[in-house]
Amino acid sequence: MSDKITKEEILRICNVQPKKCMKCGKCSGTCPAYDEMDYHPHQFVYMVEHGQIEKLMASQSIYKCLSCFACLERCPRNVEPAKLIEAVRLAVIRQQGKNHMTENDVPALLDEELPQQAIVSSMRKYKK
Amino acid sequence: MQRELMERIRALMDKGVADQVLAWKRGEFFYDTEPAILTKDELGEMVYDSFCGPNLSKYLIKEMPKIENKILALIKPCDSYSLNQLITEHRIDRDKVYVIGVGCKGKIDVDKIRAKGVSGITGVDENGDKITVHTLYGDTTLDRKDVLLGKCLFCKGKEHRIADETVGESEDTSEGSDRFEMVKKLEQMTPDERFSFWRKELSKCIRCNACRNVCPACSCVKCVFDNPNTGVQNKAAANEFEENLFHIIRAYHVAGRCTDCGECSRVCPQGIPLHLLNRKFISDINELYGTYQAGECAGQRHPLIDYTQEDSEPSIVHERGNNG
Amino acid sequence: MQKIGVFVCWCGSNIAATVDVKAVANAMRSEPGVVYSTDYQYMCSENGQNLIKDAIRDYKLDGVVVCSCSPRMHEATFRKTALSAGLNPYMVEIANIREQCSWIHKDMEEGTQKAMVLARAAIAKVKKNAPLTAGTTPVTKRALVIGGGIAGIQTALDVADAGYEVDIVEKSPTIGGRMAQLDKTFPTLDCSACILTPKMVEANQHENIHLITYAELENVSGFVGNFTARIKKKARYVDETKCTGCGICTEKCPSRKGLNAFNMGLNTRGAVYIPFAQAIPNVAVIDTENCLHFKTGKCGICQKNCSAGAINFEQKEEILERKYGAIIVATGFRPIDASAFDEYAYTQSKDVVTSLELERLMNAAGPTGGVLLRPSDGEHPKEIVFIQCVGSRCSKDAAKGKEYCSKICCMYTAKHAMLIREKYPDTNVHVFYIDVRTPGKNFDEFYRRAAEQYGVDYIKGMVGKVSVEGKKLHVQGSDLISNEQVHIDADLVVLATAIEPDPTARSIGTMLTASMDTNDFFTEAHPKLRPVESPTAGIFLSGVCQGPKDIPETVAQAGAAASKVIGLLSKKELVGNPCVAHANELLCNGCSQCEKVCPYGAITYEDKEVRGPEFRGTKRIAVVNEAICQGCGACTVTCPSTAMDLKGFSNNQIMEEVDAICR
Amino acid sequence: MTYSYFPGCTLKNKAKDLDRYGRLSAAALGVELEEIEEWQCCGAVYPQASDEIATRLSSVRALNAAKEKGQPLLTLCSACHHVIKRVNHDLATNADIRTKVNNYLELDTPYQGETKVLHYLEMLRDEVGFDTLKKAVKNPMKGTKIAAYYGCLLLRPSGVMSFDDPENPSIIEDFIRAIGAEPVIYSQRNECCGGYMAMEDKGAAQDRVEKIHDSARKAGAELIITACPLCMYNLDVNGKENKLPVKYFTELLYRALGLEEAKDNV
Amino acid sequence: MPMNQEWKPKIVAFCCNWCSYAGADLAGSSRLSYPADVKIIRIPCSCRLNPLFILRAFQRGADGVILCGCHPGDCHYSTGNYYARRRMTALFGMLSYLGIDSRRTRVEWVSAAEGAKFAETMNDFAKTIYALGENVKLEDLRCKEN
Repeated sequence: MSDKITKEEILRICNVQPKKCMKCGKCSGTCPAYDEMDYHPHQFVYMVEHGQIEKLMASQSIYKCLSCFACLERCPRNVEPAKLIEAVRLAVIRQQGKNHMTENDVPALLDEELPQQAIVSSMRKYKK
Repeated sequence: MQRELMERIRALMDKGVADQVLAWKRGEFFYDTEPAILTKDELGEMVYDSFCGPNLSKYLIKEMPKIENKILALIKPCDSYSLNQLITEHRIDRDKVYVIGVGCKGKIDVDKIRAKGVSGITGVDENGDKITVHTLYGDTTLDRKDVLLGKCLFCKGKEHRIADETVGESEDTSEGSDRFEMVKKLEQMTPDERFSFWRKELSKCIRCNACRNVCPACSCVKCVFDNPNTGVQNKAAANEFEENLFHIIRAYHVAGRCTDCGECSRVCPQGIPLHLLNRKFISDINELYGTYQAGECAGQRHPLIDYTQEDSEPSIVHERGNNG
Repeated sequence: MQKIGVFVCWCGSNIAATVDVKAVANAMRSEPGVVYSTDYQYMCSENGQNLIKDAIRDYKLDGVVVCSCSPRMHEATFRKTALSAGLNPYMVEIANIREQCSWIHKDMEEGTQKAMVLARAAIAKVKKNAPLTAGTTPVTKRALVIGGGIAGIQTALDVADAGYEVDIVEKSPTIGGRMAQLDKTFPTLDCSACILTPKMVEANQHENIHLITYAELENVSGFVGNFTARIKKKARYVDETKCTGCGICTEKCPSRKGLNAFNMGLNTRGAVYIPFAQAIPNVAVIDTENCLHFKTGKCGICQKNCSAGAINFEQKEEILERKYGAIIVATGFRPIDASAFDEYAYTQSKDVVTSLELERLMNAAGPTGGVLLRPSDGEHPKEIVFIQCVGSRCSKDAAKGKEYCSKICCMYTAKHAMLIREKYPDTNVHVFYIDVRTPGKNFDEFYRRAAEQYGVDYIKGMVGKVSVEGKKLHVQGSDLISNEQVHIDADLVVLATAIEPDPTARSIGTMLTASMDTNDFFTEAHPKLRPVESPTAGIFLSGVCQGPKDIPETVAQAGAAASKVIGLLSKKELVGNPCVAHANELLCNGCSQCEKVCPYGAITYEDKEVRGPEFRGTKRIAVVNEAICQGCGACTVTCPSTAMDLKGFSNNQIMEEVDAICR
Repeated sequence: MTYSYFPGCTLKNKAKDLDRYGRLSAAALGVELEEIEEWQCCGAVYPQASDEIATRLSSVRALNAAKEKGQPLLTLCSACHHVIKRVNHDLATNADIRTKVNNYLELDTPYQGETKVLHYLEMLRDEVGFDTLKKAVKNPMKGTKIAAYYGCLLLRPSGVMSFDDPENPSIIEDFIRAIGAEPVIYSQRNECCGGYMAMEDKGAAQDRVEKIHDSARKAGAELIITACPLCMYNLDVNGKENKLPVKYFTELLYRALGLEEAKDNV
Repeated sequence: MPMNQEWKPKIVAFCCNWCSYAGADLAGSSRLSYPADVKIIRIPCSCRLNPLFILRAFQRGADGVILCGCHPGDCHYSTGNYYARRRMTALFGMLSYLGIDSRRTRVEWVSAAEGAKFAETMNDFAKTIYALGENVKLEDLRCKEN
């Protein structure tokens, strides 16, 4: 990573205020992808606030979030952790050569029934 | 009409209904009329013709403490609104006035005749829609509607809103005009344009107080502008507060009470369209709080001393207004 | 020429840190009319006040300007200072250079400049001040308490013991309120009913207390010392004077559809019912929505069975109109509706209950006779999960919930957990919490006992979702300490729902013109120094209507409110506010516009002989009743001739302030 | 009532059934669906980042097309509905996004979120009415126990979607009742199926799908219905042997309305 | 409008004693800052605000005038703010008609508990006035042209 991504950059992308968090953990309590994640939703909020962006960018969690918005819906303080996770993911894939998935990866993952939606969304989520 | 009216007044006086009448009498020129309190003996001085523009209602206030029996008052349809408003405000005791609603088909503005290049006027004869102006240099015929007073073009209708009896026929001379047209035009200007419009108009003012003196709503026992203790009047008079803001304060003081009788503009020697200030208030009140006509009947509560819980917020001014 | 003295307070460093107080005092010295100007560390101290007194005497001051904290703090103090030095107290003006200057500005130059402008405005105003003398009004020696819970009862008892008559208006058929519904109280675990009912009885039997139950406040007019309240007493359809409370009607009633509100709707009751065994008054009431007589015109079984002849289907509501010197608000609270938090499945399973419902499930007089059973199938729950902060501590922009901490939940949950573990040692209890807040005497010890001695499993984290899976409630939450998602198959889930002011509070606040915050809690006159008074004179606050509180705090506040009420009622007469409207009879047109906007009906008209330069003779003029006028000033603005003016806030005074600020 | 209909990419391809049954049923119910001309794929995921403008444009084009016709925009695919509804909300409430999008699109009149976005189910509920639908049903599915699967996209975030109660929805259950079947309430109906992981991490998706089938089956369901092609795929392909059958709700609607027989009779 | 570097606006805030004046005190004790250009005049109720005071302020060179009162329904005197609301609406309409930009006049309802709202309101109003720059002098209305 040539240019260090700052906390400010992440917050600019997603327009979230992690300071509103009261550290109740409800986001992680509700997350359906919790077990697949190395850093959990509440940790994203904490770590962004504390500038630990690099760890998060290197984390697999950003590809495990299902964008199901359960954390965002149920957060009592409207912190919107899902947006933070997406912002970190974007910060990664916006960098040169950091696509998580490209068109070339798709055929191997295809099966007969896979709907377009799945392919399109993967490109949108994981590629610059 | 004048004779019929005079006979009726005399008959009422003979019956003892009243012993004086508030009417018009001739001024210096034939087209000048002025308010007058006349006894039976003085009735001969009374006139009633197309130059009887002045609104007489206000002159009753001064008479109230003096009247023991009743006074007759000649009230045109438009003046009846002012009379009602003054009754609402307890300035005129209804029981002391016998109101004769006099018919009106619009009054003539001599300045408009002059503006048509007619000079040396010695008299006017009316004939339906036309008038014949006699001058030192011969006669000229004009359309009556072209020389009506500005306020008659926005006539409120031929009904008397208050009268014990009526004499003569009336006509609505408004011809469907929109009295808020000019207000709307001003509202559409930019703030700077409006500012210079008013600056130009109001800078003509010579502070002669004619508008205040004629206004039926301006009838305070003592006007704030004459009262050094109010803080409105300022010790150093020239260019000071009451001078600068005279017309605005006056307009605010009569807001909600102004019947839009148009007298202020009629009497202004400088031709300032003062009624446009009053009409702005009326137009806003109508739009925000529902149509309201001051003086439509006695005993009304005007919108600025009333409220509803759902009233719009003052920010509506900005939301609706044009700020360039 | 007037002689004005200016006194600039440092307020320690509160003002002096951002305002150059010496510069302000020096600058004011050269203002026209100022003959003395000085600064001092604490003007409100005795030395400071003496400084003012000495200056008034030495310089024969006829006006005083104190540049200090808000007039809401010390205006009264400095007025008294002036009075004791022989100056009319209303010749004092305060320039607020602390709250509205030094505390909000950081730059010394900026703060100093602004302080000077504010001081000049106060000087300009004080020059137009006139000595004022307050009128007096008598005090009605009777108090009204709104709400018959523990707060209202305690206030009423204390006021009544001091010898004043008190009426309690209670909207439900009995007094007792929320405390009557509780099983045990923390941290002592006394039985709630055992300590409350003696007080209920005492209130009922007190010669100075009059209970008006099943009644609502309709309207309040008047002002401190002289309120008039209209109270609507709803029809019970049972004659209170005849009913003996035997309860036969309640047993015979064939309708069983009404939900038992006392048991939080967990069971049903008859259409004619007595809310609970110790209800006061112990009189039945008919719920017309479920009564067969009212629905079909038939039935009447209760009437036939009432040997006292107390059932009266024809009873009508009654309107009482009474006068009071003071009003105490004790409207209390209710738990918020938990259905908004349906991720916890409150509407989806009977076995998800609120804490108040749990109180009833554990209470001997409750629907299960005090045995803890699942509402769905009546089985003993073996795994119980408590979820804290449900609807409390939510952010303003969140879709639901309250911003405040409800304060009592941590402690009652510890109580519940402890009682359950004691009674049913084979039941596991888990508590999901964000923080455990236990400030209070013996509170933390109590919570630690729950965790250490009773083995309650406290999990730091929140529950994300409760799923109904067959007979089990699957609880999925996070444990922030172990950084794991935890899954518990529970039999019962208890929600520590936030509390909110009773929904009637808002309309009562409007009736009393007592200010409320955005959560509908009543605002106190000063958060620290006047916590039991509303800013509206004569209105006092007791209990949770002012903010979340536990029972001891409520009782303490109830007593404090009572002592304030006693202080008011014991006065022979009240010194009024001299800042009232006054009509100049020479200028008045008698137009009646002012009368129309007066909220108190303080303006009347009379025909009066006046002799002025403009008018001599008899004239209709406005007259202000100074005892009724509260000094809002609405009339002054409607008056086109400025005949109507407000003392203390006159046209001239405010104009001078405007001029000084815009100079 | 005529709607501007946005089918979306999947409905033209793998989810043809969802589309076809939806159109035929709408026609039978007297609802006209006018397919938006030259619609472009909505992008399948809502761009949560506030600085993503380009990914919002195709939605705005569709929304503006509906606005120009003065019609509400109707969607059938949950993902399209989610994306278009949220982008519409952005255009109505976020001045920054609105300005940037409009600067880019250079429309005759700027688009400011005027179009009403409705899901097919909302159309059934609010325009047709479930009572009317019930009367139109020719083949009531008596006795069939059906589990509604909402997933995430229709419900959340509820503040923007305002589709139904996010924690205890009822619209699909009401639909199930209207076609004469019996709805089954189960806890996982509004929990994510992990569809977005279906390509990359089958294992993770399978765990969740399993949980959903389990929960529905234990509650007594015989069938799961959904409005989302991705959920459909995931629930079906990633389910284990004892999985429940999964159908699009439109297919059931089509059959209940008796359109199958009608076709056969022609 | 020429913007002078040194120019500081004159902003007059009329505050009801029962709500917004206390709200301003709360803003102060919470140390929530707003520009020093805002000067507060205490009035017993928003209904005490005579339009003459506002005209006077503008004539004396004020750049903005704001009235803060109790929220509708919460007036200490029951109805005062309802009358104030109508009066100010009428007056602001007239001032705008005369060419005073309507952003220079404002009414906000701020309770005693809303210290933060008070500070926010004043910051926002001051920002608006700074953006508008120096006001026209209402006194020019009667001065001869030039």
